[in-house]
Amino acid sequence: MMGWIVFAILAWIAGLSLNVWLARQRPSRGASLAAPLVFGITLIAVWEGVVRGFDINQVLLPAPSVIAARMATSLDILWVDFVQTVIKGALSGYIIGCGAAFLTALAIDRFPFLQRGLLPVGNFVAALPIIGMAPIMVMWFGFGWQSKAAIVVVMVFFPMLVNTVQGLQASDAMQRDLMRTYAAGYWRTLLKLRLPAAMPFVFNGLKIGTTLALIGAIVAEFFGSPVLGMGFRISTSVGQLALDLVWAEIVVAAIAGSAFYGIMALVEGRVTFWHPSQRS
Amino acid sequence: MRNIIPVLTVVGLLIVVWYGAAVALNAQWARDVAARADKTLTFSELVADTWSQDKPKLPAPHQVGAELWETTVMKKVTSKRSLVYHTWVTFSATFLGFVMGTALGTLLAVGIVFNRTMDMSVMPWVIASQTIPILAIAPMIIVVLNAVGLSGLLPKAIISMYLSFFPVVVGMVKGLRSPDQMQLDQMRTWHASGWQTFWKLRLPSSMPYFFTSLKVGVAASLVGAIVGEMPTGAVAGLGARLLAGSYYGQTVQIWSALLMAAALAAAMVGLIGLIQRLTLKRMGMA
Amino acid sequence: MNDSQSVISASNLDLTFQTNDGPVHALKDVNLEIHKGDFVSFIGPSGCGKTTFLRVMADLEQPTGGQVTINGVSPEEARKSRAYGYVFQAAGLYPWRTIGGNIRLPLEIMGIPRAEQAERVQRVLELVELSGFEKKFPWQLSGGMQQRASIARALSFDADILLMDEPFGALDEIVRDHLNEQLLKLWARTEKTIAFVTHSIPEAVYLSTKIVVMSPRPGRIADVIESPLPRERPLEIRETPEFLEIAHRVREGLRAGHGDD
Amino acid sequence: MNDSQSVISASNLDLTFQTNDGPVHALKDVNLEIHKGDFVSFIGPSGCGKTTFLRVMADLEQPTGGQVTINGVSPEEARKSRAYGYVFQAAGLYPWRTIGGNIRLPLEIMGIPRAEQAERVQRVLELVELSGFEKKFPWQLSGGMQQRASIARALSFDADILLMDEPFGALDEIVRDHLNEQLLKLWARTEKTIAFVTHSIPEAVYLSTKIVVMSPRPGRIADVIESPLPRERPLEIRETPEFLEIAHRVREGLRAGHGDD
Amino acid sequence: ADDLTLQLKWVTQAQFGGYYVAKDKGFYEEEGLNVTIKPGGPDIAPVQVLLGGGADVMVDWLPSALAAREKGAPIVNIAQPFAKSGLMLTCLKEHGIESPEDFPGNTLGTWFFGNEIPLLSWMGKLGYSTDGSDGGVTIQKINFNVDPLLQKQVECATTMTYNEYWQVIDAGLTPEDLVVFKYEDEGISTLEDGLYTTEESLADPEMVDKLARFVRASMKGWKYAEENVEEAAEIVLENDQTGAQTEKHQTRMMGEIAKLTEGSDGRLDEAAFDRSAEITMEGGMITKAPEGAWTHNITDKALQ
Ligand SMILES: Nc1ncnc2c1ncn2[C@@H]1O[C@H](COP(=O)(O)OP(=O)(O)OP(=O)(O)O)[C@@H](O)[C@H]1O
Ligand SMILES: Nc1ncnc2c1ncn2[C@@H]1O[C@H](COP(=O)(O)OP(=O)(O)OP(=O)(O)O)[C@@H](O)[C@H]1O
Ligand SMILES: Cc1ncc(C[n+]2csc(CCO)c2C)c(N)n1
Ligand SMILES: [Mg+2]
Ligand SMILES: [Mg+2]
Repeated sequence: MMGWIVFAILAWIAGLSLNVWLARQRPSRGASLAAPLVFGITLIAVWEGVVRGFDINQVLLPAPSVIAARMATSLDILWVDFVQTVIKGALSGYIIGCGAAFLTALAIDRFPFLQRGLLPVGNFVAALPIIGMAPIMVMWFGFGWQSKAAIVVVMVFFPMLVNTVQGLQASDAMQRDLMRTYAAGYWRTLLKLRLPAAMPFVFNGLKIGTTLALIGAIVAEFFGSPVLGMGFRISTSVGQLALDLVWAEIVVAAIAGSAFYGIMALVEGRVTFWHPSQRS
Repeated sequence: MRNIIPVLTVVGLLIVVWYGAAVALNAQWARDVAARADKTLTFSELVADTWSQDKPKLPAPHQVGAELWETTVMKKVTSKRSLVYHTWVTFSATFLGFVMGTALGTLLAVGIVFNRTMDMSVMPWVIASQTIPILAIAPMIIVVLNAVGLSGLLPKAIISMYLSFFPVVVGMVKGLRSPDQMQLDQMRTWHASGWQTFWKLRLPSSMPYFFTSLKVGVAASLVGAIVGEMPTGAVAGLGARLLAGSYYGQTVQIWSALLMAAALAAAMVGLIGLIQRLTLKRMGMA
Repeated sequence: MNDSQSVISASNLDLTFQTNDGPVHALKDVNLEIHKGDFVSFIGPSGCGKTTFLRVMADLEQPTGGQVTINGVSPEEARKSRAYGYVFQAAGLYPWRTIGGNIRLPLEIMGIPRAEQAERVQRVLELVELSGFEKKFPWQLSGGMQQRASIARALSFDADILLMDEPFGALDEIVRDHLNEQLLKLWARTEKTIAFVTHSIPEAVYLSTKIVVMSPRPGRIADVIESPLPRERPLEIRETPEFLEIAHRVREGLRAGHGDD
Repeated sequence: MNDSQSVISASNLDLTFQTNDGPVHALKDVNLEIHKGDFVSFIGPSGCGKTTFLRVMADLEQPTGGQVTINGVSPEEARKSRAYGYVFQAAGLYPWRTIGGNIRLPLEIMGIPRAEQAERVQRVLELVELSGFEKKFPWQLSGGMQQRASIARALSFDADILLMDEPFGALDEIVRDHLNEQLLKLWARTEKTIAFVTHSIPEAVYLSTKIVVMSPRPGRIADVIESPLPRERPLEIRETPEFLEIAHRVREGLRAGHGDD
Repeated sequence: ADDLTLQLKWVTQAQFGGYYVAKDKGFYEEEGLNVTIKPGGPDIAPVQVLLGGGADVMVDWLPSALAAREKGAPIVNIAQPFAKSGLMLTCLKEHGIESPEDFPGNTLGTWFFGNEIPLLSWMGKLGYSTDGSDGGVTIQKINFNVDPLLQKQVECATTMTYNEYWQVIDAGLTPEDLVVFKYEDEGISTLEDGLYTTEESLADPEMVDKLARFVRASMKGWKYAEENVEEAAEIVLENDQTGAQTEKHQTRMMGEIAKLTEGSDGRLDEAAFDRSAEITMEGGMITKAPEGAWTHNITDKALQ
């Protein structure tokens, strides 16, 4: 017992110092990949040590080794759940939701009437809590992935909208004056100046949306789903106290979410290379 | 105030659509009931029925309105049947969680911007943390906190914090990195400490990002508080109302709780917007 | 001068900014006629309203009194018909575009064919001596180079009127002389009308057919000097007595403006 | 000149920027000694590395070869001991602070007592003729006024070394003359060491004890001219033959730099 | 007084009337107990609360308790106030379902979390596949309400005799419109609301004593509730903090609940236990027959 606790403490110290050392090295692709990995491994080691050291019941918190074992034996389940929830539910909802929010932001930006009318109401509608929305969406769109996508649309809509609207106001006065001198119309100004200038904000929205989409799709499944999907599996497994499977699904969700976020961050780096936050 | 007319127009439009949708969604039930009684409905009877069902798929605006009136104005605010009381319960958890989330998010962002170790190792895990469906672990969080003697407001607020700190981290990391090179160089020439650079340059330039994050964060906070209200035994708060409504098929009750929650969120977002305008104006940035 | 057609005309122009601590009277009772083919320099102490005046002509600022017409129409219509090119006091390049991309920007907006765009970009880059920097991003250029890129951008689309706000402020004398010559050539060749803000008295005298001396608080026109110099101007003209005399008069005007400060 | 103690010394300085389309050699083999109390002007075509050189002295850019010492220590240590004040080529005022607030900024950072802050702000505002604008925000000021505010900011904390990157670029001749005089007085009174980038040949000659002419691609020192002019310099000195001769030499150096371009 | 915390399986409603009555009527107090009742909900796994130290006793259904035990949670049934099961399958007559023969081709909605197990083993007995293939049925997970049935997303749905069934009725359907299959009648019933605690508690004599007093007072509460349905419902309403319950519904529920607790003195019926365990095993929720999952220790003491 004590052994495991000591192990946890040692793992913590070792991981931390390794990372401090890594951070002092010359910046490189390797180091920036290694650091989170080291951090994660440290976290997992500490978790294992604590669970074993304090003899925490499986039913409360399974050890990482148990979760890993479960993942290895349940790959097929994890895969079908992944397809159902992430590909069908989250991704489609994300695309529709971000797209709709983007277009709405443009509309709001274009017509001051909407800015004053739609934005407050839009804020209001978007603030409808997912927990309340989910059962209703299931009622309207059925048990399939469509209702999940609908929830995701609602969830990603607001952050995307707020960020895009803010971003569209981000160009500075002189840059806009320049466009005026070219008698550039609304659309050209939008295309050539305001959209590029808005990109840092837009990507903020897109990045926040990635994780929201995933949570949204999973949580929505709690409120109605066919007999598969990550949310379905998690909620039923909690009921059966199969916590190892619950955590296996969570691990998949975390990996999928991080990858999704990472991809958006990568695209962001490409698109907004000129922004000070990307240059330093 | 010049917003009134546009807002009213949009709201008016929305209500019209809503009434229409109520007819469409509730019609089947009305027809079934009629069929069982061997009747056929005229169109006006159908419409009248769809707007007055007990357990409609989509309650009509006036039904929700009546319920809201009933549960806010007509009840003592301290009564358990008053929606004002439940809104207050949810609001206090939301607010506390939001404050904690903003603080945590800002602190993390500061750490990430100032410390390479944190930047490299923590950020990916902050992201991963957000992909964990809280609804799945919220009960565990509550149980664990209960075990160490924390109950009541705090567990809910912690879940609320868990959701709200993320938008703040993402926005603030970007915001704190938004000063341009020359501004940073200036600080260097004065040999400003990291703290001074933060306080006098990074923080002010991050303000537009900060407020945008707050708006998203407060909405997330509310979701967190509502989620947190469910595993605490669904005793009080808008989340409990939503749940209870759902378990007894009280759509009208669900919708009034839902609208109340949205109103709460909108009010908080609006308030932040107001503070934003005042602050940026004082800072000469708006 | 040679052509009495009025291109820019301002009458009783007034402009007051409202600020947090009271109004600022930036332009007061400004009257001016600029004819087709004129090269008009504006000179005056910092803060006297030169930029503001240019911005009014460009429909970037609304006068609070009086009026301006450009080619007989309002500044707004003139702007919409793309009657002028504007060089801002700061470079104002878009950071997400390369130098080439920045110069191409107005061409794209005005719908000029792609092949011609490339050719024009090359030409103006050469004019401002920036060939070879086409693919660099603004933040990779020195201050002066950025300023030149912004001049190139304004020249690229060949407007009849050029409004230039201290375009050569950040340039060394040699480049400046060179660009002065180039600008004069361009002007002579194309009969453009140019409104040009500068702080350099020799530059103003060397370039202009008309020099407007302004004085501050409230900003107004202190003196308008018609230059008797010929249109053909070698650099050496700057040593002639006529030149020095005009320069002297401008300097006096300026000093007077500063005096009542 | 009058004091052989070396304040800034550069030996075999080299600096290459890596950009998306190949390296840019901004400084090559630069050697220079600046003594205590020197007033050194840097002049050269745009893009020749003047700003880069100043930035290296200020520890804002790391040389890729050779080395610089300031007061015998590394630029980093000098920076940390707040040995210099730096005026950037662009004004770079913080938009959320008033002019007064901007000038107060370094004072706050250096922990100077509040009462003294106010007093100093007043003094430097007067020096650059901006009294009365203390409460305005930067965007409410003209370009030249912003530039002056930024000079005031660098002067406010009285460093022994001043690094000034084209501080007077956006100013008209009269203000410029005035500020030139003020700067000379300040320099004479306080024995500061000043490194000064300018594009104006007369300005360089009028102000400096030493003029460094640079030439571009790669940026290097083409000529170093020790001025024989006395330290006491009325404005009229600009008409003396000695003055004109030095100016001529500088112009030749510049032209040569441009020639091999 | 000794403190004791009870974790319910569901929200405050007449289903737990006995406990609220015992508390309200001072039965616990009489036994020298200070009892806290924590309502549950869909997201609460009472087992976790119990093991996490948040409660001393919990209410749970046997299948889920057995599953938890097999997963390593050392929980033991100490009393069984509910003698009968209230679970049933309710179908709309208009879909033409009259007997189990009519199931194939239809969608049966059931709650999960272990509640699907009896249904699955029933379908197994009937020889129907449950994956929607020809000749079989489709099993659809539904939430704890009857909306899917009313909105015809499913043809049949699980309901409790005391709750969801009445919601269907309240929605405007009459008993004639419905067909119900009580699990109790189909021989697939499992034991519902029982009281559970940890092996650790049972090893502590002091705790055992407390638990015995608790069960005694609780059973007294249940018997009182059976006899005073309206008063009990009133007490439940007073304890409902959501303010969402209605008197009509709770009174009706209390009446139905009384039918389920009737005849139980709290002692677990071994035969019923074995049958429940078998059904749970057939459904695949546990893999081997449970051992030590119940004790008569507490009820023996309580009933002395
Ligand atoms: N951050 C950078 N990245 C890449 N190249 C740069 C960068 N900064 C400057 N350069 C290049 O280095 C060279 C020298 O630039 P520098 O700014 O020192 O010129 P300068 O002499 O100050 O010119 P000016 O008088 O126009 O301000 C230029 O060719 C410029 O393109
Ligand atoms: N947006 C604004 N709001 C308030 N005041 C302004 C604004 N723009 C300019 N001013 C004020 O108007 C006056 C004239 O400014 P303007 O920019 O036209 O001067 P300028 O002649 O171009 O000076 P410089 O040579 O320094 O660029 C100044 O006193 C300035 O403070
Ligand atoms: C986790 C979980 N939640 C609910 C039930 C079933 N259940 C018990 S009481 C009740 C309410 C009936 O009105 C319901 C639905 C369960 N078995 N497991
Ligand atoms: Mg100006
Ligand atoms: Mg420079």
